[in-house]
Amino acid sequence: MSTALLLVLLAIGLPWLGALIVWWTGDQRPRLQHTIAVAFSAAAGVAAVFLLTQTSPDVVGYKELPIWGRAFGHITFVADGLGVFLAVIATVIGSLAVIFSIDYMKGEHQLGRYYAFVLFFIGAMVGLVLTNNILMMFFFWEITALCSYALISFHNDDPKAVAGGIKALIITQVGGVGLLVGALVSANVFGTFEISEFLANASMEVNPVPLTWMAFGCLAAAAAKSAQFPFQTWLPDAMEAPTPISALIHAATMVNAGVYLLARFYPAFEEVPYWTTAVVAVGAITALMAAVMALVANDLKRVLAYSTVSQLGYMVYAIGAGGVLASQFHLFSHSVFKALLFLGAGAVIHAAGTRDMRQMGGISKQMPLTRNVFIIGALALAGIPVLNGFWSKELVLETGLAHGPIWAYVIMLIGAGLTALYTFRCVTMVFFGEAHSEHHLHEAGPAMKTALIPLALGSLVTWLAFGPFSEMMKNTLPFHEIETEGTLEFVTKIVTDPYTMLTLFVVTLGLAAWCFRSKLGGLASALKFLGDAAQASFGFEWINRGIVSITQWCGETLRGTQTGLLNWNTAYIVGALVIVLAILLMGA
Amino acid sequence: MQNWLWMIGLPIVAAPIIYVVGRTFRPGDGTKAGINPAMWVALLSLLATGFFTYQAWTAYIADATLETSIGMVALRADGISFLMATAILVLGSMATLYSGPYLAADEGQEKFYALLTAMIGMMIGLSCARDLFNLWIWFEGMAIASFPLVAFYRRNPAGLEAGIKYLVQSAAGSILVLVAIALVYSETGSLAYDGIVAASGRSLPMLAAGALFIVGFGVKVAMVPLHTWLPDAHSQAPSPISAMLSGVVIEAGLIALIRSLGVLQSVSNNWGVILLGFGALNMLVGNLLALRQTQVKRLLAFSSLAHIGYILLGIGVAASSYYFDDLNTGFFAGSGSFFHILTHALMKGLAFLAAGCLLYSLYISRGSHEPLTKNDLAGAARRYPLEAFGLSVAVLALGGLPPLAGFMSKWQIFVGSFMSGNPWIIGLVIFAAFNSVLSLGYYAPLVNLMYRHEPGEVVLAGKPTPWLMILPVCLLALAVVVLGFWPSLVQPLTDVAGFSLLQLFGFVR
Amino acid sequence: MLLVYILIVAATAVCAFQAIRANRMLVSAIWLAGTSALVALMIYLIGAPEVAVVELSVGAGLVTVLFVFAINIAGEETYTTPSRLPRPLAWGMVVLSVVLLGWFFLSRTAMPEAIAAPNLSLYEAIWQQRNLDILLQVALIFCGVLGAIGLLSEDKPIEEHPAEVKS
Amino acid sequence: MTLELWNVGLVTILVLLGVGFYGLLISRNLIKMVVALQILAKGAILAMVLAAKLQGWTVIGQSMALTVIVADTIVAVIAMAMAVQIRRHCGTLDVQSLSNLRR
Repeated sequence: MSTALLLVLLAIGLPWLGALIVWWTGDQRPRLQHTIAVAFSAAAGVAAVFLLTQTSPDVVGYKELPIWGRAFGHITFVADGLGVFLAVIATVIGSLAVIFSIDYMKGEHQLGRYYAFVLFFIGAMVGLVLTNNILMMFFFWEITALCSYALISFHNDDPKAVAGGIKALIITQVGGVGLLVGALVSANVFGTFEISEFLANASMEVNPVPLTWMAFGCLAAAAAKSAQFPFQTWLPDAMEAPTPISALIHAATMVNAGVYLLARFYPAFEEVPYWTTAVVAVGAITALMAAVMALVANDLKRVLAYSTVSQLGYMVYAIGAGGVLASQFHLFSHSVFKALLFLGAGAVIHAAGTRDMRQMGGISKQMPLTRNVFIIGALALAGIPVLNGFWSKELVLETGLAHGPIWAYVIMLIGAGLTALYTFRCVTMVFFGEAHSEHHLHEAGPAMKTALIPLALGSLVTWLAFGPFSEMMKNTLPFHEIETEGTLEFVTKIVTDPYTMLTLFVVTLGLAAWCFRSKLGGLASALKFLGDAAQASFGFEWINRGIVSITQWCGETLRGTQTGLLNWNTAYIVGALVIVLAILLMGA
Repeated sequence: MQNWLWMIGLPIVAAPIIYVVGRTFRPGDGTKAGINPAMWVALLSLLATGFFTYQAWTAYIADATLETSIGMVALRADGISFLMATAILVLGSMATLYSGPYLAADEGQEKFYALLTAMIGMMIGLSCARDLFNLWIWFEGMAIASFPLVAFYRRNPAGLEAGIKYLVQSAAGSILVLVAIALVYSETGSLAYDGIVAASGRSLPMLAAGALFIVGFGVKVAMVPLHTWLPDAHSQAPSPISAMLSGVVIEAGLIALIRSLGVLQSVSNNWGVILLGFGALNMLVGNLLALRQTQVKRLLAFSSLAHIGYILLGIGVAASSYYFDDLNTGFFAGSGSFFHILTHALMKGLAFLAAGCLLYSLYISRGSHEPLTKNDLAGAARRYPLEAFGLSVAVLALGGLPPLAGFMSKWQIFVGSFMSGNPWIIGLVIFAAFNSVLSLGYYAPLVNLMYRHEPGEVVLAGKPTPWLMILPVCLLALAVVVLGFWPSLVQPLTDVAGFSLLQLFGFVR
Repeated sequence: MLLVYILIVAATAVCAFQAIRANRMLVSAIWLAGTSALVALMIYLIGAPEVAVVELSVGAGLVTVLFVFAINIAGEETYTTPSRLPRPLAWGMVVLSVVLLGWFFLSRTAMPEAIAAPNLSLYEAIWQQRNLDILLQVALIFCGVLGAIGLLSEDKPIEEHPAEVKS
Repeated sequence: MTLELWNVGLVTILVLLGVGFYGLLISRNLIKMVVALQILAKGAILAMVLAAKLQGWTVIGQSMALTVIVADTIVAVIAMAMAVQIRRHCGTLDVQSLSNLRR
């Protein structure tokens, strides 16, 4: 067994083993459960970090193992830059979320179930990004859906949580059908389950129709998983989850999977007509729409959720414009600062006992550390220079300008301004202004701090890793065309690029809009219809509910055919006989 | 008697013995209380049958032809027989073991075990029949043994109602089958499969025979719209019988159907197409009907409809191999269907047995025959962790979440069908995939309910479940998980079954 | 001869239909016995006298006795309203199915050539050629008896339900 | 045997099947349903005999018909046992009252 394979198996297996152990430990010993969960997630994190030293485009795994049989391919992995980097994000940020949970979940019931699913989730995400078998990818894909469902509806007594969980499950599964079709095409048309083989063989000349199906199937799957237009509605409802889970879903695991999928298959699909345009369009629409929705939301976690959707839009847009590296780099930054924001928000919510931003305000003095780290995260989100969000967003926009359509660039630019606007709104409402609640707030607990501080530091410095990051991607992704740059070159390029100034100008505009919001009253009321539409989530909730109620109605109506009357039941038999005979008569 | 015939004969011979033993050594005063020793005899006979089946299997894979003629009636074990025998015996012994405590308080246990064992024998015999009329007798025997089992709670009005509906519809269906057999005989002068195949050609009476077979056996297979008996019977029968009915009896009906259609292979090329149509209908209607159910066992019964739909999809594709370039399509789809028959037996058996545990603890042990509703499950995991876990694994597997067994078999059906390259069939595969998603709409809330923090009143008033009932649940749950990770464990079985299916329809010699 | 046949068919149809239509169950059972007897006659004419005898004794005899027993225990019930399935629909479906089946059945205009069948006595046919069927019948009877006594065995007195007239 | 008898037999089978199914569709009394099943069974028995006659091998048809008679009598016995039990515990034989299991 090669070192790489060992580390891969450890990174997947350790969290899963931990999940089993923490389940068996039983809920009578919460302290032990916390310890086990932290230990196993951290161990997986270590394994993933070590895996960074082993990155290569080689396929490792068990081609000979006979437990699967023909219809499933082989158990293979590939520890290339793309996968390992996401595995590191999943495990490291995942373990920080687990550490944060020690304080956040203190005294909760059914901790075993909670930690088991968290660990199962982390392991599945690692598997998803490291496997080289498209069917296994689908497995892990579905397991992450299952885990997110179980965790979102962790508070099963709360009907909103249950509904949110089931909604997430169903919508991601609907998209999952796209990946299933992709796997079927790969297996049947290209005759392989191995992703690397598929990437090498796929060509638009030989199999145009199946490849098109697969490309758009994967786009649907990715859109559902990454909460992109038109599947974005599940993510805000997923906010019913305990906050560390939100961090986990938004930063470390679930939503990254969609972006990963697109990035992974980009070399095969880029030739498919209209595919890149569709990807760009999905990203751009989502980014703008979610930014507007974040602007009008009053629930702190919802604001962050919409901002996630919006930022994921940026990544998807980057991929559509050919910037796989840019999208992954932004994903990197986003994971760090969004985890920070969510965990920070978690600390605030934990202390304030509410998620409504209108009830907060003026708590900056009572929770200085939380305030400081939250502001760091917010600035990174807004794309303020020197923080990691700035660099990656610039890279995304620059790639988009160079290779993507100009209309999309303009949308993304507006989105950048809106991002700054809603971020400042959020920070002001939460931390500054007048206090709305009387009760004394306490600062985050030690475990929470342990999770927050590394993330804050990360938001300040991760962009420095661009050089090695691009190097790793270039060296290990044989099918992607990636240009490598040193960090210094990269920084110089961004700083000297005139369009950076344009972006910064737009961001400043957003900031200014918030500062002078009282003077912009006229504009605000002119755009009120937009705000209303955004609060109604642009009608997508309505469509969702419509589909659900139509299905329910069909089910309910159909139940009427089950009359319970023996006469009718036998009538069905005679009727079926008539119909089958008639069909045969026509066929003959 | 040739050795391999014991795999059919033993349960049937054992049935009267079981009855006599149970009658003689009844515990208590002869009416109530305690596990009847007949259960152990039944279990023993099933294990012995398993042993004979295994022996026959080793002979079979060593290229022996297991065919015995008794007079002009031949019995032959092929891949399909072995697959069915495995599913039937595994689920049957689990159900028998489970029935011990489940029925401990009821009268007439000895009759129950005798009938259950006889039904198992009939089903194995059915899957080995090589003679059309003989097939019907096995089929009828299975039905006759199952009627009293469904109405086992003979003082429960709902059970009786379900029983009579089941009986009338089954009997009507079996008459249609008889007419079809008469037609085939009048056309070909033969009842043996090979003789009919050799003598049959395209003619209208033979087509009519096919239609009658489809509708007649279709009642037992619960193809929509012939399914109306199924939710009643499956929800009102004692839980181990629900497990058997859903897990293997309707599939045995399906085996009878494909055997008889295979015999008519030269009459029409479109039997598979008709099966595909029914498959699509079954998936959609089954899932939609289950969506708004409030009774757990009824919900599971409707989900059986949907699963029959998936199975019909694969078998329909295999039976349509005339239209495809190579036989791999049919082979993959067919063996996928048989794999699904196997996993469905495990999953649905598990679901009914686990739901039965809760039903037993919450109602039956308190002398009530109320149906178990969804809301009763609220917070069940707190007091019944293993039962709730078993039911969760079962429904998630039924919903097709990887890497549980249910997904693996569905996937194999999908791969095979997709391989055909036919746009209609590919559309049907995607339709089936969306149906799987739809089914999560009723499976997922069940799981949520069970893991609520606050147990409902019904759960709090419940009694503990006997370990003898938990044991089969655990074993089946283990099987569902293991088969998910290691599907090739049963690949030898499903492969030969898929091959036998192609043989049956005359695509391979 | 054809006239006789047609008379038998007509009589069978009338008997069967009366068995369905009769209001009192006992009358219905007797019409059924009549149907059975006519079918037995038909079977006899076709040339299967042994089956005709069994049909006469079992179908017209035993089953009628069973019906009388069951009706005695369960009691007569008469209903003033018809079943909820619309009568025209029932007629339509039945006629349609019978016409379709008839279309398929009668499409053949000539009797097929009888294949040269080996000369076999009924005894040989039943006990040597199809003895598996007979063996299975024993199992069937066992299951049936077990089921029937299982269903009927009651250790407590029968609850009294007034034989109400349902509307 | 003449062509007429053969056709007449077929018509009889069709009539029996039709009447039997009609009975199943419109009867409200459970015992009447069993009567209808019996009529259907008569059709099947006749079909068996006729089929064998057509093939000139009557004895096999007789053997099958005997088996069918036995099997359908068993079904009728169980059905009537159930009907009696239903009368005892549901207080009715009316199919329309026996529709508590639905939807």
